[in-house]
Amino acid sequence: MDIVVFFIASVCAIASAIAVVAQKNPFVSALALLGNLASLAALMLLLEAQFVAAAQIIVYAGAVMVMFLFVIAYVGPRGEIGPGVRKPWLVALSVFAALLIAVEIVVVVMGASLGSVASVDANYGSPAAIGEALVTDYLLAFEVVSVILFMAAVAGVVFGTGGRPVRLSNDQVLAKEGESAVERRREASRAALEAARDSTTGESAR
Amino acid sequence: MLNQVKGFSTTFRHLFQKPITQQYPEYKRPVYPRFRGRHQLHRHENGLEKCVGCSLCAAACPSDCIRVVPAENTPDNRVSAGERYARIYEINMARCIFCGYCELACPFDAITLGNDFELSEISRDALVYTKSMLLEKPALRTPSQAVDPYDVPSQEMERVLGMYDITTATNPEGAE
Amino acid sequence: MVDGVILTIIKSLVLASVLMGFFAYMTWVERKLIGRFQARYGPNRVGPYGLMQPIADLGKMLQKENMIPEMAHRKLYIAAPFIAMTCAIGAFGLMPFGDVATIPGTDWTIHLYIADTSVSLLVVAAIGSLGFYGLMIGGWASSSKYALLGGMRAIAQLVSYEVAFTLAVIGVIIQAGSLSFISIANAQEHLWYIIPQFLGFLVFFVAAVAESNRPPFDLTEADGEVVAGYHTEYGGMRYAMFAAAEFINAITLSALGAVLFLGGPSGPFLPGPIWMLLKIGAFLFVLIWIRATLPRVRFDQLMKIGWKVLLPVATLNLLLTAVAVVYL
Amino acid sequence: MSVGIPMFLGVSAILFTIGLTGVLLRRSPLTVLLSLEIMLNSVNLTLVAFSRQVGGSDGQVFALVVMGIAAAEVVVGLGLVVAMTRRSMVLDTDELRTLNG
Repeated sequence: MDIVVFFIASVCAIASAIAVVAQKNPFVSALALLGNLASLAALMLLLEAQFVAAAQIIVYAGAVMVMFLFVIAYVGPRGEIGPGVRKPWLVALSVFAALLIAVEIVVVVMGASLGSVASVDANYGSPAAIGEALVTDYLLAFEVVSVILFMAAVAGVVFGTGGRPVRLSNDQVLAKEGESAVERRREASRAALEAARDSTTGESAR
Repeated sequence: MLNQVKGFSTTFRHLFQKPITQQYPEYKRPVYPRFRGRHQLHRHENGLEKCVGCSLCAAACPSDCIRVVPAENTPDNRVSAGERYARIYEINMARCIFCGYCELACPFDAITLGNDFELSEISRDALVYTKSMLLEKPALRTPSQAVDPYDVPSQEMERVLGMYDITTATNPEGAE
Repeated sequence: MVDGVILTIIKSLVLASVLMGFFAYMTWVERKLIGRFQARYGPNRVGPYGLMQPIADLGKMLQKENMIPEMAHRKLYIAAPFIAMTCAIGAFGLMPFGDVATIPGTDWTIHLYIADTSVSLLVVAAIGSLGFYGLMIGGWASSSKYALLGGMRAIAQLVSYEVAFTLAVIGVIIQAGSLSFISIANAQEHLWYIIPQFLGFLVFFVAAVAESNRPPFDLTEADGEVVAGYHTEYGGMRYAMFAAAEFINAITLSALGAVLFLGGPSGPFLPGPIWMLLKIGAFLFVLIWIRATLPRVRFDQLMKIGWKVLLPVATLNLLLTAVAVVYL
Repeated sequence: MSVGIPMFLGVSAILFTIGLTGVLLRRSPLTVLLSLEIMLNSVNLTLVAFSRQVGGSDGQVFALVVMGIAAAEVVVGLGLVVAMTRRSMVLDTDELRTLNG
């Protein structure tokens, strides 16, 4: 029973991970990652970590991936960029480096004698056990994570709301920079528009 | 906050009140006297059609749903009282907006809008009414219309008319 | 799996079919009740008292054309209603309808719940949050700006209210000291949590109304407005599945409210499942009552209520509960 | 338990490699972030597996902390993507070389 579940879940996890990396459309990639998360949660259940598995689904699937999909939908087709033209040796090098790290991990892990698996009671992996560890031994880590999350939230708001350059009306520009500035601005915006048009037609031609 | 509570109590009271819905196909509310429904073409008393095929109704129609093709009256085939008659007279009821402009435009009072409003069909073609259909008295599709609703002032009608200070000639039989 | 694999499968099937039937007739009850709330009759044409209305609706939906927009992402477009539906039914699966029952005439005992783990509540929350993807995928895959914006609006609403919802539930968890539905229900044997957790209950209820997209928070659907939400491009059975998922979510949240605040399947005289159904029915009645009474909120009001009212109140409730549990 | 801990570690290593390849090869910042998530998740699996091996809840606590940090990382990353979109910059990690903001 366990081995069957493990096999199915791990195959799903690996297949969906490959789909995440290979898909051109980021929306589909994100959905594939969702499948990956679900398979990993199943694997964690096999390791008797119910709380972490449930937290994995709630935190990742319920919050992080929703945010991802939200941004992907916001960005729209501009986010769709394939791997592009790469120098072959660069691709080879990347894959080689990745494989090297994988081999290293496997060697280290297999080389270390793991010994027998500890026997655990029914309380293992329960919310109570984890909660206790979280607010006693790892209180500092817990607090630091909360501070980091808070900072990230502030950063997200700053990035998300700021950034759009303030547009001055022509009168304001006149008062500030004089007559010629308006012309200059008009010229610049026209040039930007041309450039944008060129780039979009170029994109579709490709 | 109190207003919300009031609202909730109002809706809750309605739960025990008898619904005021009028069940349509069983109960038919009489329409107002000037209600504009299905068209009707009229004849003179000697049987000749009033319509002379002048196409003024078609010209007045904002939704362009009337089609008139006139033809000359001949001595052995006299259809209308005038020089010409409408060889084809069609109204597309699917397009008609029942504005009554045709009625206003007609110089001979040949077309009027009646009170029948139950015009649904299951095909669009059936909604193109031909001259013969328009010349007939509209079929009384519902038993309640066997009594002409305009001769019988219902309570509702009396109330509405009363608002405008109009007294109706009450039906001698007082049927309803 | 408390009862073995085969029995669990049977129980799941029974629960799913009962749930679908319950849902179908709740739509009838809802329309009938809203009619009476507004001094109308509601459906009364199909069968006696309109009782065949849900079946007629199903027949109508099945006959409709299954259209797929040309630019749509076909696979995801087709999958989205199924995702919504699966998550809605799946989340209901963990609801307890009692503890152990003996089948009359025999000495077989069965558990009146499909599964109970130490993290049941989290699992329900997890499956419920997976249901969001049905909406988001449906909106995105339609390749229509109305559907996409509707999907994003729906997600923004659900995520905002999820926070207050979870915080309100945590108050109950702290008091009961468990995430398992059975233990939470058992902990309320003497006093329903609606009394000590009244503040939490209010937040829970408002957030649940918003989570299940019911009026006055039904901005995602907004049937009075010109364009519908994420399901603008859906029709026929696919649309029906979205609608069903939404209603089943409302039933699930009612069941959750019944377990967390009204003592779940416990009650005098009557057996557990009946009490559970009664409590769910009470929740649904109030939901329908609210629908018949309150006007829809605006989107900015929705966000304001979620973040500036519910969240602080839920946090206050949590704080009070924690203090009470530690010092009393 | 019939499935050995090393098998979990093997799956985790494969996932890590796939994620790493994605980070190295993809150009879209969104996909890079997604690949990063795969890597973080594979590490989570390792932590949980080791936790099961040792029999304590420490590894699971680590996994939870990693999840929290991952959420923070995604917020900042996506915030950057949104900021770039609002400034109508190209969403291509190869093009974004100058730190001009």
